[in-house]
Amino acid sequence: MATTMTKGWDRNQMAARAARELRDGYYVNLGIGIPTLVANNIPEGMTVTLQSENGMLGIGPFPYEDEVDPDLINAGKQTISQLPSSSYFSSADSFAMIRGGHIDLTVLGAMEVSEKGDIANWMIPGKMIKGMGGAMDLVAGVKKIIVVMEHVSKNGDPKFIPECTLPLTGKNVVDMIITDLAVFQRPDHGSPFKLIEVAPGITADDVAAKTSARYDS
Amino acid sequence: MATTMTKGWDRNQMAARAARELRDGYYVNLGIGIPTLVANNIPEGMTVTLQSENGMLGIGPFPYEDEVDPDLINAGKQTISQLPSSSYFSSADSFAMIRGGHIDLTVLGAMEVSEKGDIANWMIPGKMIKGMGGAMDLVAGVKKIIVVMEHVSKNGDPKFIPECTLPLTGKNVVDMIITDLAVFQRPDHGSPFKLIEVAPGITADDVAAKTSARYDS
Amino acid sequence: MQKMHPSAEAALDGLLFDGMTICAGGFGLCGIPERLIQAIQASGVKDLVVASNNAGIDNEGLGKLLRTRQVRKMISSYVGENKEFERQFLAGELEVEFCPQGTLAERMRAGGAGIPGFYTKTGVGTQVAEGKEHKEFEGETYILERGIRADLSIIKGWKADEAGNLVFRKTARNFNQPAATSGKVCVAEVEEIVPVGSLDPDSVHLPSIYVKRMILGAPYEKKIEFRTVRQREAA
Amino acid sequence: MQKMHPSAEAALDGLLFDGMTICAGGFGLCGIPERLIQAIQASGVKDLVVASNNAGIDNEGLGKLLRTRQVRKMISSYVGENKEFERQFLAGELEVEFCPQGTLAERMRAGGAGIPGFYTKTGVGTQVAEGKEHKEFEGETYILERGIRADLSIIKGWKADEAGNLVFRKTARNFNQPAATSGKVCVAEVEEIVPVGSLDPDSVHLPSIYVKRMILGAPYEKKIEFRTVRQREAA
Repeated sequence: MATTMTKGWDRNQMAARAARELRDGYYVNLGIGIPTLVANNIPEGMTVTLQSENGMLGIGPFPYEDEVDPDLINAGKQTISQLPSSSYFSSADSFAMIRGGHIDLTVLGAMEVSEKGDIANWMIPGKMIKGMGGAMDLVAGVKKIIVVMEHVSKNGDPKFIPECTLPLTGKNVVDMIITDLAVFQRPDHGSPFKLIEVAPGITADDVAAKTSARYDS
Repeated sequence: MATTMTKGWDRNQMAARAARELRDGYYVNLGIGIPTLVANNIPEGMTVTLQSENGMLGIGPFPYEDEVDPDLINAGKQTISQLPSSSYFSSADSFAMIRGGHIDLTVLGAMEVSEKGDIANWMIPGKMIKGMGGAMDLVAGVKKIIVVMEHVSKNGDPKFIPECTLPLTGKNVVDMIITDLAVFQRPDHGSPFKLIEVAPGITADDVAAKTSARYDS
Repeated sequence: MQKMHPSAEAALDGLLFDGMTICAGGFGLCGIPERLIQAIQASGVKDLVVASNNAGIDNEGLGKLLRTRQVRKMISSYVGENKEFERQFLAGELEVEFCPQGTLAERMRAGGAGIPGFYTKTGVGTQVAEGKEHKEFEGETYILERGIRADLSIIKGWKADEAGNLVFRKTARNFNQPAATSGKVCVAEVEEIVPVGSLDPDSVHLPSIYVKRMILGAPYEKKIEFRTVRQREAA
Repeated sequence: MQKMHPSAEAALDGLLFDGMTICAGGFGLCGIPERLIQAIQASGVKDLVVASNNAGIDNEGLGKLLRTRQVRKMISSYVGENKEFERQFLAGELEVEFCPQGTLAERMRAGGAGIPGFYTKTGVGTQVAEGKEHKEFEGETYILERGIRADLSIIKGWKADEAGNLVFRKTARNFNQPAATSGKVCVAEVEEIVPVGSLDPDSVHLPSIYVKRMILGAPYEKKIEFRTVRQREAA
């Protein structure tokens, strides 16, 4: 094994792995950070429509310098472009779409995920609280929730753990976890997660050593 | 007094009396029957916008023969026309407008009104029930509710009565009653109705003789 | 992802089952999904629960499904102008849940928006409130109404692009928009299919996410219930 | 009925009072009613409760009202990128009710639609659910959220006709539409006033009934929070 391989997937490879969950015709909401990179990994010939929760379906690429439009931003407040198939609507209509279960898939970052599928990604007590934005609505409403995150924190602590220690964003909502080391999945919200894949150069034992959550292997 | 006067107001005069409650800038919903005639009595120079609960603001007059459009009907399913200031919206948005208290005034017919402001106008037990349509939403949501009705039924029975005998459309909702004989009003929903006007040739005693409801005179 | 289907039958393929709940757009005969109703009639599916503001008129619109006795229950606000409906209703052969028009529209929207229940003042103190939870907010009484989540939505639009973005025309929008959102699957029939990019993204009434399958239903006859006109004054 | 006013001050005349609740449109700095915010700042009205998805950034948008300490409480989903906010919040000088973005948008819509409360799954099992009524529907748990009815709505539109029909542009629509409906009075600022008849009745985003007063706010500078671009490939 090459030494670079033992590090597992990089950010773009994690996004590419998440992109393998896309299906033709899917409507998808992508969170900020690594999830955004999923947009660059949509398989050729597949129609995937990206939703922006401020009120848009059909997010295009970042605009060229001379196309920048202050009235056209994504949920991360970045300037974007529109596509011929785009549509705009209010934030109330946008979250009716999200809450109503019309979005097929969301890919989100997380600080912690519990073995029961709880997710914490909006607040660290004692630090300045910025707010949850649309994250609680997304995890409560979207059909399939994929978390993409580093397997361990900067301190080396596991992030896939028995119980979240941080305030929750949603309880029992996560369907799949993609880290730099492995992929966990569960068929429904009553089942435990199962290790279904490890990154090249990573063994199941490597994963187990860095995970405190219980999961089927 | 001329004999024609002793009959009180005719349908158009009742509508004209209701029209005196209009104010510049009002948004108004008119029921079927006599209330529809209010539209012909909007004072010159006053801007009054008519709402149709199926999903339109700015109802125009009936169309000319060559303008008839099956996609353009009012809540009574009659063909109508649009105005330059018209807008269309869904029935959900239309009733959000009604329920949310954005309509200033509605003029409705009734079978019975009680002295407490209850109204019955949608159903007669034992007869075929057609349904309440938007009437319950209108009486629950519109700021001011005016009932226009004949003072007595075809049998000569009072229609402004102590308690409604028919199933209610709304409880304690009516603000003003205009009949062919008189006008009753109350300043708020905790107050009794007061006789504020009689039709030409009609006396307060005439009204009292044909009314079983209690009211201030 | 091909949303266009060659016929109403094809568009409904695999979606129909006995006892299912269907939300239908339309107000009176204005903006009704008539091709889809016809195909549902032809399919023979039965014991339907249909949420629709009206029940059509004799052999027009949902009246077709009533005539063939495929409907077990209607959820409607107004069902006049329909003799066969009246006959079945009075004979106890058809169940009817009367629902105020605005409450019905909101129940469809709520169902589509992930809201299982909401409070409204509409119907308080009337038969409509019987058996429903009452709750006070700021001293006023409201009743709890339930969102409607249907197995299938059938709607009629004016134009749709190939991606499924859809616009309605004038008062034919009515219940079509909330009905579209309330179904697990929404099938739309439209008068015209336009290329992607033809519709103004700011003016789409129903974003493509809601339209899972669609058909070109044209040409439409568009019946009128009450034709009312005025005369031109002589010049 | 003249809805047009010569200035933001004139349009707000008689509407402001200490302790009032204001719903404001906008998302980040996109589509914010900046002229009206400025006039509210100049008025000196204080102890405001402001429902707005964000709280502006330092001295931009609602950040102006924070700097002058006119806001007692914010109801928002995300308040990052704002140093003065952070200072006041951490010092306990500013009350904040965090509300999930979709719940906030729906609370505004509900308040405007006569719905005092609705159930949602959003926030169940989190801090957001604490102290709120929980209820089961079909075996799933939901929480009761309250409609917001404000004393005043301030919004920013793109074009309005003289009757008050209004359209938004692209993602600047955002919270402006629900915010407009939630206020007892809505005041709108727009980039362009067009004659009645210029807007397509099928494409009006906010019917005139909601816009009680309006001003022409142009010219707008339209600040961008995160300017992200791609490069053209060399020909």
